Amino acid sequence: MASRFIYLDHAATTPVDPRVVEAMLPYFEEKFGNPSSIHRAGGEARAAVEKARQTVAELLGAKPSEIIFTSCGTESDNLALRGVAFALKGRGNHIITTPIEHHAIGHTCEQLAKEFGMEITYLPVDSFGLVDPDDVARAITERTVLISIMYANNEVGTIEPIAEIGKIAREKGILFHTDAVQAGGHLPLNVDKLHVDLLSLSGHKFYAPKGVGILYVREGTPLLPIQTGGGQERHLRAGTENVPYIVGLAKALQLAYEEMESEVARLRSLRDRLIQGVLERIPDAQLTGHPTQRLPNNASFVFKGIDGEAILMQLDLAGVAASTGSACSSGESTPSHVLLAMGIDPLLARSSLRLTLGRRNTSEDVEFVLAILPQIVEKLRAISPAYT
Amino acid sequence: MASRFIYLDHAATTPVDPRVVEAMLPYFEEKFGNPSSIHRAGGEARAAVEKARQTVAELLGAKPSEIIFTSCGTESDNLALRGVAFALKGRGNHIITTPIEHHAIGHTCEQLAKEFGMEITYLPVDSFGLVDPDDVARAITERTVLISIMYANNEVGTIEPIAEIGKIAREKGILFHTDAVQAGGHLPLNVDKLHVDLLSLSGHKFYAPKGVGILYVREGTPLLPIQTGGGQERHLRAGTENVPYIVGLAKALQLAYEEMESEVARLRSLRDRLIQGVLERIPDAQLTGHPTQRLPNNASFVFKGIDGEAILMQLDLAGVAASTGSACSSGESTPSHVLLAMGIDPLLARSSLRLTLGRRNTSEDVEFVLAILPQIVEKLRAISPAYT
Amino acid sequence: MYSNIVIEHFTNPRNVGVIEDADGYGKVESSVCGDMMELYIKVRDGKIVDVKYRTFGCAAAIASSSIASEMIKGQPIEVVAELSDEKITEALGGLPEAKIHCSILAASALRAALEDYFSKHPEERPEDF
Amino acid sequence: MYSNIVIEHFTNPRNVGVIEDADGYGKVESSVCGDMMELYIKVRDGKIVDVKYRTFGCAAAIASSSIASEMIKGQPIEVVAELSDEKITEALGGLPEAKIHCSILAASALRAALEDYFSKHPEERPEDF
Ligand SMILES: Cc1ncc(COP(=O)(O)O)c(C=O)c1O
Ligand SMILES: Cc1ncc(COP(=O)(O)O)c(C=O)c1O
Repeated sequence: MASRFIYLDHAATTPVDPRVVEAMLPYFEEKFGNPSSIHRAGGEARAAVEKARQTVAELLGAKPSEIIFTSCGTESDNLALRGVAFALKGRGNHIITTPIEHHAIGHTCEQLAKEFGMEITYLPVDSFGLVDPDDVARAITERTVLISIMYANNEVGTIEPIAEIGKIAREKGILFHTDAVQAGGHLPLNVDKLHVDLLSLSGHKFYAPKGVGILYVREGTPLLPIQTGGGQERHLRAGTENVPYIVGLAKALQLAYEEMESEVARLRSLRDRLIQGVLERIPDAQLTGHPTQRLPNNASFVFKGIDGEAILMQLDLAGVAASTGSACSSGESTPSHVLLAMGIDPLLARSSLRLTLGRRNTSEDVEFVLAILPQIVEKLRAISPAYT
Repeated sequence: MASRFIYLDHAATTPVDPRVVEAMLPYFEEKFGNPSSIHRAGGEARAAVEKARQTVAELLGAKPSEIIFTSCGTESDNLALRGVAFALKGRGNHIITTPIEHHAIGHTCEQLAKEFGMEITYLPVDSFGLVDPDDVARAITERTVLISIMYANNEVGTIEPIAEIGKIAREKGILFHTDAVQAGGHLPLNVDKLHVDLLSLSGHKFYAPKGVGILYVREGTPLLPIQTGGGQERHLRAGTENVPYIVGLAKALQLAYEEMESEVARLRSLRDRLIQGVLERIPDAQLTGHPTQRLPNNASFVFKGIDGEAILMQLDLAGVAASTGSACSSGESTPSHVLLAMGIDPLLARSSLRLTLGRRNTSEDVEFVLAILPQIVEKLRAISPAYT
Repeated sequence: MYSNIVIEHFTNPRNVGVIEDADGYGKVESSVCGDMMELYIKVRDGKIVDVKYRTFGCAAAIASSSIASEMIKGQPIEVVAELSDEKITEALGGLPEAKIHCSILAASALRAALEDYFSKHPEERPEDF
Repeated sequence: MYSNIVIEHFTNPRNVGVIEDADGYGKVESSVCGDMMELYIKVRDGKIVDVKYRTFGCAAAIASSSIASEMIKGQPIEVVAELSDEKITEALGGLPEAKIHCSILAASALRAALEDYFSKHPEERPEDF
């Protein structure tokens, strides 16, 4: 086994930043109170949670009361969709979304349709994975209660025109949610500039731990809680608050904002070198997603005639951690729903590889991948009956 | 402010055990992979999660595939109730529960009734808070899909006859859930001996962090997932796994089991001393809950004529952290639904105080409380028009 | 959760007790939470010369009655008649939202005691009371 | 996720290639995932004297075909005709459940190649094939 370890799967998850770990540590053994307790140990925990909420609110340009802490991006997405669908079931039953959403949206829409009578419109996307805002406008009906369109795609990195769509939604008076999980730490998240009513984030995509998320809920947005119990999170998300992770999440988001400008520039240049190198050195390689309107850290490809998982395994053996697309569907053998929606042939879609850069990556990492990937692809193609 | 700190609110939450923190730490910065990723960093995280699942399963006498990790006790309760109610909505719409459940059950039942057409039967409890198994049998109708009765009450500590109720449920072929959140670490949890189909636990009640829970789901139990997305937790609970907390939870449960016998004996003797001392030294003090069939760490009282929160604040100023009942309803001014259901007069119910012991407590702590509590009660009664 | 002023008044409530031969007496109960307060005043030459109370309630309720008692003691009755719950809350350095009703309770108890007094001394009732 | 044997065969697949003048040829495609495998055999005196294949698929698919090629090379054809996907999986030291279909694919490719051979040499077909 290689002792080298080059992690190029930051879209799947990121390591927790040491500064975030440090911020969390006091809240395990020492300041361990339950924020709902009214004694001082509780008050201390409550103060930490509310300070974190304040920090997050400022970064998003929101009010503290509009920030709901959840247990992950998936929960945020579920709360947005189910919460609005159930709250407005008297008014309508139609949701507009896209076929390239994360399963946290896609499978939730499917269940809402199958079990709860919702009707879902999946807007088309072009070959880059882009949604046309005009299609959004056209899809709205009298029974539409929610539009949910992701900010940036987790597989191919394409960035959607959220602000434009948000304006349309606002004009038509339809609630608008965006799954901004992949945008967190990479793109500006001002909720007013984006014209969103609901926005999901997940800590572990920007160097906070797995298991904590945010749902921004604009004041006045009708939302039926989907996890009921104690009155936490303004009765919208019951359950004793995960104080350490909430503190860590706020710290991580703050760090991401402080470092965003320089880090995005650095990642973008590594990404461009990676893309350019791959396309130059590997025949029949094709970039997936938009060439420029894409996440600064995402380089994703298809390599005709071979299997993405086989490439990934070879990279892994060489000490490089990559993905075929999304982590959740790793191990699934069906081709990516995202690539299919973009019009990519199913066989070609099976050859996908996603490399997503992060804070610890250097240009040496990129050069190493560029040195080994061509051979890996060549070798696999040599044994493939599907490459001709 | 007192520099003394005696924490007597372990039913609200516990500090994380240092051994648990140590077990979790490697999974933040170092072994940070997403368990769904198929490269080695992912495999390492997957192995940690599955090892934790194995540990928990063994302790509960369950199969690993029957253990679902959740984000808290509240989520476990919600998944059990909503999951069964939605999965069996074609078969029936009736749930049997008690009026002394935690809000995670109570408010969920209320929402299921109000928004989703469920019918709820609340069984009576006696003056100790005990449910009569015969009442359970009598309440079952053709449309009953689930019985949910807590293992031990969080306010007064009364332990319900779960195994007996479980037998009845089994005989009648009705699914049986128990909220065992307060039992975790204190009572045996063998799911076969308890005859339960679903069982909820929450890490932060037994020295794991806040924000991680377990739902045991017996094989074959119909359950519609309420948080959909990636295929995690056998498609029953989507969302990237909180690897550090899952590892910590398993560690904490294991430690609790290893130390249960001696620790329960120790707590019980501290508790009995506390109860005896309070009843001896304070006039018109009354124990709430069952005198013997109660959690080993729970001592709860009502003190005629004064307000529980005022007692709590006085204790807090003296460096003792206590509660009026449940943490979630602290700050609520309505009297406890648990005490009311036990037939306690609303005014008397307002004077409740809950002291819950834990690992760090000593007999000195108990003596200190016994030294100051009588004066506090006396002083508050002196200024109260309601004590005569 | 509570300001230092609240904590201080809660720990050392001023003017606790009853006045056997009070000139005015008021007793109120909160419908919100069952809090109970009774307040006694002694009036001499248009001034509150003594005040006592007893309170059943949380720290905020006790502190509200204590600070209210201090705010009225020695004051002319027309001034006292204008004491609002907002002023009590303010004097306490604020209260948590869920506890605002405690200062309202104190203001109501005072109002009830004044009402009792004015009913016996209608000539002293301020125009807008 | 994968056993060391899988990794080893995936890293160094044996017998890769095509046999231009093969005695038997089989090509199969998985309906589960689109995996594709083609397999060539050369038979002399009732024995598999040479085998080659090409595989489009994941690590498990490649390793399955590689180990299958080793398991049949040099073996009497009646023995080879009995090679099941279970035996391939076993020889690989097991496969993740989601990847069991890969060993099935390899077994199917072999079966198709044998079928092709037996159709040209019906006298060699074992009774139960
Ligand atoms: C776009 C998108 N949405 C939602 C999620 C789900 O977030 P989480 O893993 O925190 O549940 C992810 C990542 O897994 C994602 O990439
Ligand atoms: C009996 C009971 N059920 C459920 C819960 C909720 O657990 P959590 O705080 O992890 O959401 C608690 C504690 O808060 C409890 O005591």
